Amino acid sequence: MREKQNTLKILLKSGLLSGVIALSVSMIGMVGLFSQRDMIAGVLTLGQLLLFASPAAFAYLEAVKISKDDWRKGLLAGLFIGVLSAIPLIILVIISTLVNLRQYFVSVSDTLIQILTFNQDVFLGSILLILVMAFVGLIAAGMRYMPIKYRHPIFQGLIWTFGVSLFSEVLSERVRSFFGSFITKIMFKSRATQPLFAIVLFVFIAGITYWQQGHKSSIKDFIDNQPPKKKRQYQLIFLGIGILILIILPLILGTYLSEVINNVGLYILMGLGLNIVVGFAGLLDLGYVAFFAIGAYTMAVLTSEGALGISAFSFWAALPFCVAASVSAGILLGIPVLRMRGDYLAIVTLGFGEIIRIMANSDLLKPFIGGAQGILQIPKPSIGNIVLFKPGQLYYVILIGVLIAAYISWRLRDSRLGRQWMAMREDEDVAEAMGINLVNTKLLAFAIGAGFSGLSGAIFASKLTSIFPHSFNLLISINVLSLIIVGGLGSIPGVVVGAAILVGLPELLREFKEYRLLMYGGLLIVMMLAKPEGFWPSTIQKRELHAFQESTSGNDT
Amino acid sequence: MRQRFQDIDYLGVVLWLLRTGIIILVIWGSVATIIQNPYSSKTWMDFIVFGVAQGSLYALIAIGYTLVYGVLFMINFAHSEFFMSGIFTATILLANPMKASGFLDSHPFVGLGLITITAIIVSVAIALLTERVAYRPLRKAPRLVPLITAIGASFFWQYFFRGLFGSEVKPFPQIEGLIGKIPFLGTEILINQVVVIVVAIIMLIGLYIFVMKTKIGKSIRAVAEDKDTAALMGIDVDRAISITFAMGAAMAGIAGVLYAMVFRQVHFFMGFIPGIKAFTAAVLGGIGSIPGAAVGGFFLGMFESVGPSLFLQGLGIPAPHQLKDVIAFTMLVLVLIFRPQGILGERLAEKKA
Amino acid sequence: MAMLEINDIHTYYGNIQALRGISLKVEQGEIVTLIGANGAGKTTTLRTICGLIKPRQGSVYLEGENLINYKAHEIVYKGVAMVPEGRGIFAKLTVLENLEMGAFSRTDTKGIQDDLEFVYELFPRLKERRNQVSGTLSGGEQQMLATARALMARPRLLLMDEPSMGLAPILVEGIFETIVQINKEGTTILLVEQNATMALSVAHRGYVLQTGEIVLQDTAANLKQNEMVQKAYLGID
Amino acid sequence: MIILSANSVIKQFGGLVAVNKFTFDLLEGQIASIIGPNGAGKTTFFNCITGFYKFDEGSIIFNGRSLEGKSPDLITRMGIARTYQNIRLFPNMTAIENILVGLHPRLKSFWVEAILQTPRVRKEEKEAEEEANRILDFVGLSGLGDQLARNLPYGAQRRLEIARAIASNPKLLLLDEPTAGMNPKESSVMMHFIQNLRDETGITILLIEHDMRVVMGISENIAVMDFGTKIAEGTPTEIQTNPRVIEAYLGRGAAAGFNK
Amino acid sequence: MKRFLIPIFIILLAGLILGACAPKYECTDPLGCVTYAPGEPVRIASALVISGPNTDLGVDSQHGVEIAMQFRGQLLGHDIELQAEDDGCSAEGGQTAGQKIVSDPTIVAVVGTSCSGAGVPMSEVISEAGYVMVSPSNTAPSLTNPDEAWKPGYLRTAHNDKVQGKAMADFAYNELGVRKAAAIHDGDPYTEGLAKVFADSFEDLGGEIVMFTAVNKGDSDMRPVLAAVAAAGPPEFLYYPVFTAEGGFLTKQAKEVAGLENTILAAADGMISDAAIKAVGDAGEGMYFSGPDLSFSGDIYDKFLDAYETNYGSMPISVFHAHAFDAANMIFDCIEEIATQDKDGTIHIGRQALRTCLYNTKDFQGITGTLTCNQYGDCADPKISVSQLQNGAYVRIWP
Repeated sequence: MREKQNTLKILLKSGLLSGVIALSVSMIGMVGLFSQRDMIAGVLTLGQLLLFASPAAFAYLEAVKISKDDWRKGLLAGLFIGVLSAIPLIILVIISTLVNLRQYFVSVSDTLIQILTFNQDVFLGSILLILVMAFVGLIAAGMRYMPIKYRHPIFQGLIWTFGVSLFSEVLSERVRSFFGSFITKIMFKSRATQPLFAIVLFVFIAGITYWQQGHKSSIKDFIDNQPPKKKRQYQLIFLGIGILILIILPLILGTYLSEVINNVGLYILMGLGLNIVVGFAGLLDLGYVAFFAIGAYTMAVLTSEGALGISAFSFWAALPFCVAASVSAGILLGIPVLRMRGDYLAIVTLGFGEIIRIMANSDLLKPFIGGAQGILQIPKPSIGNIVLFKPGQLYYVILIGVLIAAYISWRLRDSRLGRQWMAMREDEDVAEAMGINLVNTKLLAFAIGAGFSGLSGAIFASKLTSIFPHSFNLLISINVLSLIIVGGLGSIPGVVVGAAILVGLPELLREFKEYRLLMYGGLLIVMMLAKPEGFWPSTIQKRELHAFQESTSGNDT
Repeated sequence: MRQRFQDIDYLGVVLWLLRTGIIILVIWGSVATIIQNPYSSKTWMDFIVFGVAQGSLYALIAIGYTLVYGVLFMINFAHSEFFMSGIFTATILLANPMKASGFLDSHPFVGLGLITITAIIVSVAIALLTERVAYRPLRKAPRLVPLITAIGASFFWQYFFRGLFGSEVKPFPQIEGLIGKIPFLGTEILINQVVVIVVAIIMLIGLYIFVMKTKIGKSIRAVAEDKDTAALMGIDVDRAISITFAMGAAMAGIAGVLYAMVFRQVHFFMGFIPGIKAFTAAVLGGIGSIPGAAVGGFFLGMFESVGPSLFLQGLGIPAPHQLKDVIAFTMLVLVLIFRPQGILGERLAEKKA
Repeated sequence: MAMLEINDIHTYYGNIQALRGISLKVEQGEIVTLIGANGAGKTTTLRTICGLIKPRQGSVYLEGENLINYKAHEIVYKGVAMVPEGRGIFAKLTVLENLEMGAFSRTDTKGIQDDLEFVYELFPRLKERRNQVSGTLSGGEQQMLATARALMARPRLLLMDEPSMGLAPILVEGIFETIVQINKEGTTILLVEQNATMALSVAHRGYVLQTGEIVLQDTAANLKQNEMVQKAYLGID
Repeated sequence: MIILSANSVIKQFGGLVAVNKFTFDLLEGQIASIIGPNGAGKTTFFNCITGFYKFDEGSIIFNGRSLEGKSPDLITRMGIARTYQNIRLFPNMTAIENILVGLHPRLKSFWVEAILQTPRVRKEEKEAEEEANRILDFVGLSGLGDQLARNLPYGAQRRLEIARAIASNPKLLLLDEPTAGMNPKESSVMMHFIQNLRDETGITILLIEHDMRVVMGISENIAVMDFGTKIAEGTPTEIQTNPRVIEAYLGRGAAAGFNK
Repeated sequence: MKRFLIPIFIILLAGLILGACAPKYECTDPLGCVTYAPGEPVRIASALVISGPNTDLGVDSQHGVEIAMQFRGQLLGHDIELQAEDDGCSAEGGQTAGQKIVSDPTIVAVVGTSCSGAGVPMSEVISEAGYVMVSPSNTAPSLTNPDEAWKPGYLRTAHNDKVQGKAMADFAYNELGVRKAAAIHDGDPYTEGLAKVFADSFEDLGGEIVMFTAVNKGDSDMRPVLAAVAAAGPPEFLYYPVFTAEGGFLTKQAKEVAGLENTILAAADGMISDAAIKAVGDAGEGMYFSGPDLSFSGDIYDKFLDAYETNYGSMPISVFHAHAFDAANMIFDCIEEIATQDKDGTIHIGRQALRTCLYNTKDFQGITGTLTCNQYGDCADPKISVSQLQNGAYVRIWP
């Protein structure tokens, strides 16, 4: 720190910042909408949680900066931040009584004002708001002065309780199917947790966490301490358990969650492919959806029983053609872009993706692939006489696809070709001077990547039984790219983690509706700031990040 | 034998075929169109004017991409949202209330000035905030990381403004004095298109002079080349980068006003497509180069406007205008095959070893 | 008061410690040279002084003012200029623009003009090529430009990092002549050089760095006679 | 026997003639140097040999085959390897991985085999690893195989770059300022290393170098370039006394100082 | 990781023990039954587009369902609960929403989807699981064509596109007397289908389609395509059944392109909304809009509008709120008709019985007209009207 900064100034800044965030959350309508959504029935709504999140977070963070012994100062800071956070909201409330703000800001409705003033008049409501915010700030700051022994269990308990409440819709469905509606009613009410259940859950989790602190030894330590031979045995056992879980997963998850897992699986498949192109070979591809589309359309044309389909092929017979079509497209795209670098490549591939989508949607190709009306009546895959109709059945097709793709990725990464890609990614010119044929190496990356995507697209078409051009928009490319980076570029398990976070999570949070993409965007930023290397980074990504830290560490004194 | 096969430049052959193929198609289509002669020369002139007007918008937005790319070597995906945020806010908070109160009709140019200033302020504020929060902490991170935060920021701002002002298409009032047409080279062009073209050209030239001649402009160029050395000259690198973002965003803000003037409606999603087009234009012209962005923008506008009618109509393709983006992107590929660095970009290829 | 005084600097790259407690002093009007093997920490020392890297521990005083809390661009305003390793010219800017950037921290138009004349006098080649894009200059000219650019800040303390690196022998002599001349004009110089022979022939005093520590310090004349220095850095067996 | 023969090579950038009718022959097993002021076209000539630049006129014959129009990877596989003026390792790969990339032209396995993990692939990979370690030992970096290239000390990076270059089993090795940034002691170690390398492997070596002690110490033939043209060629002694060279490049003081 | 696993395990275990005493029922319906114990609400689902660019369409319909529930109050002594899902207006969105719905055995029927593209895969899921769905706004012909996408269990209260396109052609040819027309679509399946049907019908009537072309969603500069249209004819009549954003651009710019000054402009129900009136501004004055007959009348509709205004603070934006209201009521009627009730108030609803009942709907008095379903689920009373924008308001002028 340069000079000793005025603490008050900092607090003022973060207090107001917190207030502005709370104000923004309110003004864009999140508070209003989510106040209809109970977290704990009758006690806490999601809207309230959102409103209080920013003062709580800021109060806690500011308190962390203040020394541990100075707890009075810390609590005061929390209080101060809480009060400051309320001020922008109160200004909003006062203005809204004078002007009809709703004609400008659609979300500043009467409901919102009522929420902010706790259904009281402006004066009383404002005072209440200040008090509540101050209380929230105080408690949050107070958390910091609690010994970690207690703080940790409380955090765990809160995370679990809020988590269960947030996902209560999906969870209650599962609970119902396993244990019947009686239990469900005890635990959940509509889409919220029952207050009693929330308390029990909190106490339970906090208790377990507290108890666990005394018993640090984990399974991993236990295995590590075994002699090598036994260690191998245990590893095999765990591998076996893992495979078993993968096999019975649809039974545990039920229809809807299997459907979600299937969607995640298709993205994993695409992610594995793009991971080869971007993660291994370092070729930034923003038009990756094109190959997905080509795989899907090939499947559709070959198998559809409708007017446009050839219909002579079964799903399995068509599959190789789909992959082959995508691979050829990958090579065809690869050739003109071979000499382009970095961002030139990015925009050209983006263009390619758009070209494919527009062509699919165009009147020009309508006689062949249906134009805007898409292709219908694509049969689902079948084995013998069993049509794999249910998500829980299709799951296995996707699982096998993912496993094969992951295996190929893994083998290639550690092979001579993998080294070629890595070298090319590090320094294209030098790689060429090492005798690496850039043309072949790049085309192979494009082709294999496209192949996985085509496979994914083929399954997608068959799963959906009908495809339309607008399913193949730029957003998919962006999504796949984001997920491999969030998971950790170049990392195979990272693709799975990334897909789970960026595809699975939003799917489960469907009820956030139009705020889904806002939160998605915010999440991308936060995740990249917090974990620029991704959630499960590959070795090389760790190394690169290490270089990044080395180069920046100088400035963070 | 193997040796001999290796000696053949397959790649060259394929690229040659591709180039030739596209060029033959273009020429064939154009000749066929010209023979069919479906349009009068006036219509062709119209196409060109439409293309130039649209192109100047692309150029103004492309400046932002190119400036930021020149300095940080990152694709600022959120730039399209800088474009949207300014005019969207100004329309809701200023233009429509002013229209309703009659102020805009009585003082059209004062009103337009206020709208422009508001749009610029909001665009710049959003840009600076984005830079500070989402890009600055990651300046030395691997390159794809800020790309992802930029995508995140783009989504965030889109839906933030949607939440703030709603998802409806909002009208932008017609400005008195900018209605009507004036004769030009045998055709008539809309006054607002003239304004767009003139303003865009003035802004582009002004910006170019600013960057090339002023001390701040030169310091930005210095930062673009080498941040550490620039700091050793006494240049505040963070500030220079902020200024770069602010300049780009200001251009986007102005582009937003021009867009609204011409198309007279705004929407939270309005930035997306112009953003992608402008980015394409920036690359087409040679990313990092200001004149390149301008040239790329005008070229792209022309391709989109003239292309479908000239190249495709003669080939008997149904609904050719649906394929204008195909033309735009194909042209991009074609240009980049000939000149991998874009029309006015610096030669990267020879620098490599 | 010494022009520059560094006390017990510890600098890290990530977790790798590059400097382990460097202390040195440069008096007003001196040429002081730092010599040492590759990776000894010479460049790191210079980068720490001019603020490009912040040390974990230690202080840097410029005429009694602690520089540690200033950012690199602020330190320039205190009168420190650097000629970076590998010259670091702005290749796309013209020679004149490069020089203008050197004077970025100054606002006295008249003074800048005078100094421009001065550096043109020092390096007539630059005057001939002032409107040429500097990337097209030859290596020697680029080194001239980098030096001239640093002078444009009218620094009280000039840090030079390997000015002779990668230059043809014929140019090396010229560079060192210039260094002496600049010093005569009143600029204090801290010089990092591989070419210890030349460096010690122009410097007043010198420090020898080894793996982040100063192992030897003396007057240049004495260092030239030092057996270890002769063996390790002067190539005399 | 002449292994590399450049004949009137011309390379232009726009209006600038970087290499102007440069003619130069290199004997097999020789250590030769190209010296000259900065910007004289030395590195450009290297880039012409290795295929990064397509030269405009003239011819370069290597081992009886023309290099004209060949791509860099092909030229490497024909037996020319190089290092760079400012070290260009793969910084985020380990030393061993760097050498394994260098070994690339000598490996045969096809990527499909890698997926299937055929015995051939396994055997080849194992041998490659052994060979890489052998090369690492040879250049004196034993035990540093798992270090990231970026974290190696400067001198070790230079050596690793040479190790990576010789991994492809080249007949001709081009070294671009291998002692740049080294002090006299380090330079002389590097000089002996280069000499050793040639003596043990018989590789022909062509250097670009500014350190006259090194150049004069190990070169058997020296070409001097200025403004893209060859102004002199000969043994070290001839070069040192050549007035044109002294005027254009060495300078009087320096010329007198080498023989200390 | 382990920290998370242990609590999950314990919770599951506790649940298993507690849940051992779940009750069982008997049912003879081939597709199974839904049973609601006393006090349990009857659950229906909606799968409409409530996010993304077409939000207005779906939210409006969802409100229609909600008002239907409000009017009905209770079904056989049970409350009605709505599970609102989002079809995302896309095939994958429809499939996922469908799977989510069928994973909940307490849901008896579905109102949805908004978009035809979502309806195709969703109808498949719903059909396979034995549920039943009634769409308020799917208009694609393929959905009720058994040779194409129709699946048992799919019905709709919306009109088939064939009807609207034909009606518009009829209006243009016979009513306005134009002989040269052009049509523009934006690549949306709905738009494309409608434009195509219009063009075909217009030609069948003897008119000339001078140009059938398309723009892209998200385009703003429509002048080139309009200039091309002008040069091709210029047509007397220009039909572009697109949505608000593109429609706004087309309308305003058509007035600025030489040659189209006198062309009659027309759009479809995608542009019948307040936002669209604002978007087209003065340029839209006098243009025509085809759409389902908006002149719903009767007490119910007045009550409906009152409730709508009270509940949501505005009038409905798009037209399909009424179709959704009717769809929900059809379902409610059938439930009341076929459900069997135990003495304690428990009701059982046979899924096949419910389907059969819905397909047999005859002369159902809804606010969109008198609905009679055919065997493939087309229930709409196909009344299409054309309105004109006069002084910033839609005025019905035909028939």
